[in-house]
Amino acid sequence: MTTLIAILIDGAIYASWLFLVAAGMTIIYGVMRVLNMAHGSFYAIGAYSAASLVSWYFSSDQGNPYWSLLILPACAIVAGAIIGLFIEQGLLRFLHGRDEILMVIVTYALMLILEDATKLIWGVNPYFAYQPYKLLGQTGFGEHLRFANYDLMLIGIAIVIGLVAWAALNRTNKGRLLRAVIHDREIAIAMGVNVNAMFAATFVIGAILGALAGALTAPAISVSPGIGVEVIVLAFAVIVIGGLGSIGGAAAGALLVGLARSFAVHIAPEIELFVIYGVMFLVLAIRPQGLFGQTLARRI
Amino acid sequence: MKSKLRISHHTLRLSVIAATLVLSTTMSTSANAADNGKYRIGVVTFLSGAAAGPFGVPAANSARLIVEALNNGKVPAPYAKKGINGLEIEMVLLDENGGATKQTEEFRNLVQRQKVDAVIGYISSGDCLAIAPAAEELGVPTIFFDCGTSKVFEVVKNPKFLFRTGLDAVVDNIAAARYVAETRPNIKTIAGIEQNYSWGQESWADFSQAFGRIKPEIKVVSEQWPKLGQGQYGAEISALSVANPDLIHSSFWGGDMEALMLQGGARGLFDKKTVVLTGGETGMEHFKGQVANGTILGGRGPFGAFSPKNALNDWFRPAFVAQFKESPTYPAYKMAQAILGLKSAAEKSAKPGVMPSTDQVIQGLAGLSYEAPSGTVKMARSNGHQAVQSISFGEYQFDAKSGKATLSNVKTYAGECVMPPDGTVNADWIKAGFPGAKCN
Amino acid sequence: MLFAKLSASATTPALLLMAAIFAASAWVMPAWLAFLLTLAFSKALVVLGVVIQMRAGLVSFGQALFYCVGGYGVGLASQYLGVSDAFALLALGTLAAIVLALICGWLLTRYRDIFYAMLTLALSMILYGILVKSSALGSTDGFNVSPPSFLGWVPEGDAIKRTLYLLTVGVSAIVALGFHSFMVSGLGRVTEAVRENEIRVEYLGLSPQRMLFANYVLAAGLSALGGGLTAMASGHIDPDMAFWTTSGEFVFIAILGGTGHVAAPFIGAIVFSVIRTFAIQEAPNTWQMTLGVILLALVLFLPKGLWSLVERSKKREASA
Amino acid sequence: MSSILETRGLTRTFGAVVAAKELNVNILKGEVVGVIGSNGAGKTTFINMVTGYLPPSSGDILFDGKSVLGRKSRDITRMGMARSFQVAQLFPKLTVMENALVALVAAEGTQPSFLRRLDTPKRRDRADAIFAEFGVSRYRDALVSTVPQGVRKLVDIAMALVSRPRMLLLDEPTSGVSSEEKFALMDTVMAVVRQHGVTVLFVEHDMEIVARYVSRIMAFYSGEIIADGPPRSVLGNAKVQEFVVGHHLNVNAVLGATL
Repeated sequence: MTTLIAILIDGAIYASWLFLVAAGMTIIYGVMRVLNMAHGSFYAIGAYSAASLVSWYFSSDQGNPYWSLLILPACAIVAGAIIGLFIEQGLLRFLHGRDEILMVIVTYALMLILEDATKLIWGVNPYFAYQPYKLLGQTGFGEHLRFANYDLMLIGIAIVIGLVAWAALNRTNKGRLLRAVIHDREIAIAMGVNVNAMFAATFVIGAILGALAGALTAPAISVSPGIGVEVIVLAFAVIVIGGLGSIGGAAAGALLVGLARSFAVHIAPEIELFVIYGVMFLVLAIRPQGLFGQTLARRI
Repeated sequence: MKSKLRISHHTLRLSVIAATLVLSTTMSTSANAADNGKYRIGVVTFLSGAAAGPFGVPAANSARLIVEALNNGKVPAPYAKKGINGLEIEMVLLDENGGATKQTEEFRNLVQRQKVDAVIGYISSGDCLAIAPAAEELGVPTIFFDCGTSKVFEVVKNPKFLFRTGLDAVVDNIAAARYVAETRPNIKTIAGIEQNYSWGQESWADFSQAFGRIKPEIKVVSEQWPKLGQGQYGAEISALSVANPDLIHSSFWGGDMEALMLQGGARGLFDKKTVVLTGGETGMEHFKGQVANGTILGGRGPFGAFSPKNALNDWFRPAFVAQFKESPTYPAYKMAQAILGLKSAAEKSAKPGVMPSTDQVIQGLAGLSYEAPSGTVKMARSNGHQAVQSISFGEYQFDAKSGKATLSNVKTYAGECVMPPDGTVNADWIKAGFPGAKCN
Repeated sequence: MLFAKLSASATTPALLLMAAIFAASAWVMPAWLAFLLTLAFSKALVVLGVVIQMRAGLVSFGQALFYCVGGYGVGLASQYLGVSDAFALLALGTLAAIVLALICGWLLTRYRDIFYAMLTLALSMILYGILVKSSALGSTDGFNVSPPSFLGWVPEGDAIKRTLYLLTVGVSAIVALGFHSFMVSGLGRVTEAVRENEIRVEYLGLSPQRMLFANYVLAAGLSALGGGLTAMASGHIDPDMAFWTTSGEFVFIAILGGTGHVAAPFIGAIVFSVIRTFAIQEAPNTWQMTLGVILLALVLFLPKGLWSLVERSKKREASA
Repeated sequence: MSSILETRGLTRTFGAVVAAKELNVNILKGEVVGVIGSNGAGKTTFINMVTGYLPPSSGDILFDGKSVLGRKSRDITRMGMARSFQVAQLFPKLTVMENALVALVAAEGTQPSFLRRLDTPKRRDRADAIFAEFGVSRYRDALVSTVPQGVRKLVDIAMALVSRPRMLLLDEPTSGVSSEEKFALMDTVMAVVRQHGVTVLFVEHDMEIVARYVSRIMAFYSGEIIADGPPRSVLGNAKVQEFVVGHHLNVNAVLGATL
């Protein structure tokens, strides 16, 4: 019984984390057709900036500790916006509409660069921002099982971000325009949509989401080199399962992977390593375009 | 006619490209290859990736400190003589990141292109296994200052040029088992959470078997195998909480370890449980009370916080803190003792001021017993190529007021007590009940 | 194209000449360079596998799968089957890879673009996971491969590495010639046609999937050869051979060299090894960044790879 | 004369849209049939279905009396039914010659070898012969992406004929071709197909072209055939004039032009 609860809650927590990581990536792909290999670096940069600022905030111990909960997203937004804008305007702008695979390679190069860049800025020693994680205390289930409220909060945040993204795409004019771009770039251009501006905005939002995922994770981990590379393949798996470019898909993929993984950890820890790829394989073997992806046959 | 012309051009162009490549490599290296009368040491350790922070960089810093101090004759006796045998030491630093195949390539470059006189390095077991045969093949004195795998001298049966001045991982876990058995007699159930790779798998095998041998009645209630560098242990922590063991063993290191302690602590996983971290000493500076007092930490030997009081340590520790603004952890100590081992070996037989020959170095180092900040190092195993040292475990104590972390209830185990004798496989030695172990 | 026709006549002698030069220099070049070239050529064979697929319009981000299978095939055969002959070992490793490719191929060739890239990646990561979990094979530490014999002859000392170098040069030369004729063969050109327009190929009465399948199996075999040679040369194998960043490196080299000519991957591999060696030596803390910048520059300014430099000058001749 | 292509109650729907409704078509060997109809009338859908690119929702397709339902396009091609495309489907980064060579190797019926060269003198000669027939010889070594639209359309049709099909479906052969070139193009094509005695069905918007070359016209409107028969009767048909031709068409003028 406790195990079942544990599986469900762990699954939900891990799923929301996966969703936070994958959301930005899938949005960027959906609009720009860029599968962003450097997304993990955004995650790392978000984590580093948050961790360094939060630990500074507490080391100079003035003010209410709860402010740190606001510092985290603030860092993410600033860091993500800066790096996102920089990369989009400095590089990707010149590559709009290029071959998807080429863009994978370009962003792969970006990843290599950003990995060392973060190292140059923050060094190799770990950063800690554990205070916010402790701040919210814990909730008990059964005799021994306890969860950090901070993790439970992540579930809420993931849901909110998901809903906001959905509403923004479906309930606002800008969002409708964006979907027009996603659906058919040529027509959108013909309609006079400023695609370049759309792309810039999308990439910045995606970068901010990536950084946000990092910033929100920072308090629970020791922020050290390599954390970015770890998340890329995970995020890939999730959005490929869900269907590239679909927010709903990312959510579904995250939930599927999250639950599958926590089930494995509790029931058969040995297979934990394969679960994610296993799921990805099954889904794609049955539904090549992913859960929510749509196939478009070529007109001849 | 015209096509002939093209062919020749085409052929030419291909050849030219290749030729220039080959030349460029040889040329650009001739400078390095030049023998400048300095004693060149290749130092290989993680400068990037997850292992850089906890291990690689402290080790590299320690190497910089020691080499500089030796060159200025700043190291106290018996190492007051400048450099190595009076010759200035030149250090060539390389990143260990990038996989074993690449490391074998770089190792050969170090020896054959950069013409180093000795190589000190390697943290990753995989790299050590790959380098070991190459070291013997190329015949250059090679000192593994860390790598925990017990297979090194299984791969190279009777080593000539290969040395290891540090202990291997089996020692950590046998000592840990003894320490727990002695200090926590009423433990019934144990669980392990290990990184899912060789290090973690071997550590858990050694510990669970050793502890099971010492206390046959104990029961393993959970094994968790998160992937290396996962960073998030929510599900694993829940699983451990549900299993609710008396003791949790972990061979986690670096960021993973600190993250685990943080997340587990915040979720009360460690309340009323004993935790043993075989590599915990590297975290002492960072834990800052995130880890419950009484957590059992190991330092892979008499290093870092476990290091003894002696003249060398009285110089080394403050010097390191002064230069790098943090106290030296075990990788720093291990690097220091590797370099000092090389120095004393080279100076044992070579005439002062002369470049020591390879033979002088390897003969000097084999079976040598020398002083280091961590105390006396005896090259007593694997025909004098594997160091024997004591290993200590202790309990973490954090004083919130002073913000200082200390160790209490420290127990030290002589190498003879926890090291399998030459020619025995660890698992067999443990199963047999540690025959011939000399414990005081 | 015109270029292909032109080089058809020119390339074969050129390749033979190059092979001869490299083989001859085995006795004069420094050992470290011979080793560097051994690994570079082995890599180039794997990269050829990537290139074949690129010519068919597919990018594999999991070619390390077959690199690793080839390596482990050699390692396991010499460890557990007691096979010591280099040629037999290579054959076994390659065979293993081809069998695996026959299984994976039917699934993978249903996919294109990103999905193909991601699925190949997933496959290699599954193998990685399996190897990490098998402590009998040394888990992440992998295990060492003892130096092979050559048709009954067991070289000593330096001769071992030199023979391996010569073997690698020999295999590379044969593969290069074969690959060059493949590029102008029926299948070779039709796979290009598949890249250009699958619908037309289908309506011509051919199955694009079948072409890609054959192509995929061929690529697997080549990559396994590279893996096997690497295993024998470096004397060590571990699961990192299958990790996705390893595949990334192969794609990197493919881009670096270009897909225009059989020599391109070899040039790419050599340049890559040289660049990396010196990047690591001169900038031990920022060598990844150096590689990243170079890759970016290539994609932006030299999209057809280093080979396009040669091609360009050839065009000039042709017009002259 | 016996029928070569027959469809029975052929229907295809896209969601609510009915692209083809109960189509019963019977085409006899040697006929040259023109298909007219405004955009979205279901002409291309019809061709896509009979060539196996698009599975019908219901109904049956018989080629030479054999059902081709559920067969792949490549099998149908091998059975002897080839097609050309509205937008020429070629290999842009290959030369015209290489395009032809690929078509030739495919027509040989064996799987292409990975050892033997694609570019053999034998195939080259055949390709040159075809280029001569279609009058595109001077483009043989040009990249397809660089040749004019009209040439591409010709090459596209030539590729379809390489496999010596017994029936050829031309999807708007003159679309994207300047009105001056149109007749020249059609003359070339029709000359070749007549020589090989190929049954032809082609979709066309230009009434003059249709009237000039066909012996029979089928008029499509919103997925149905509203008229089928000799040009005069079909073009004279009031419904056809209202829904397909759009304006009141002077049949005699059009047909006269063809005399």
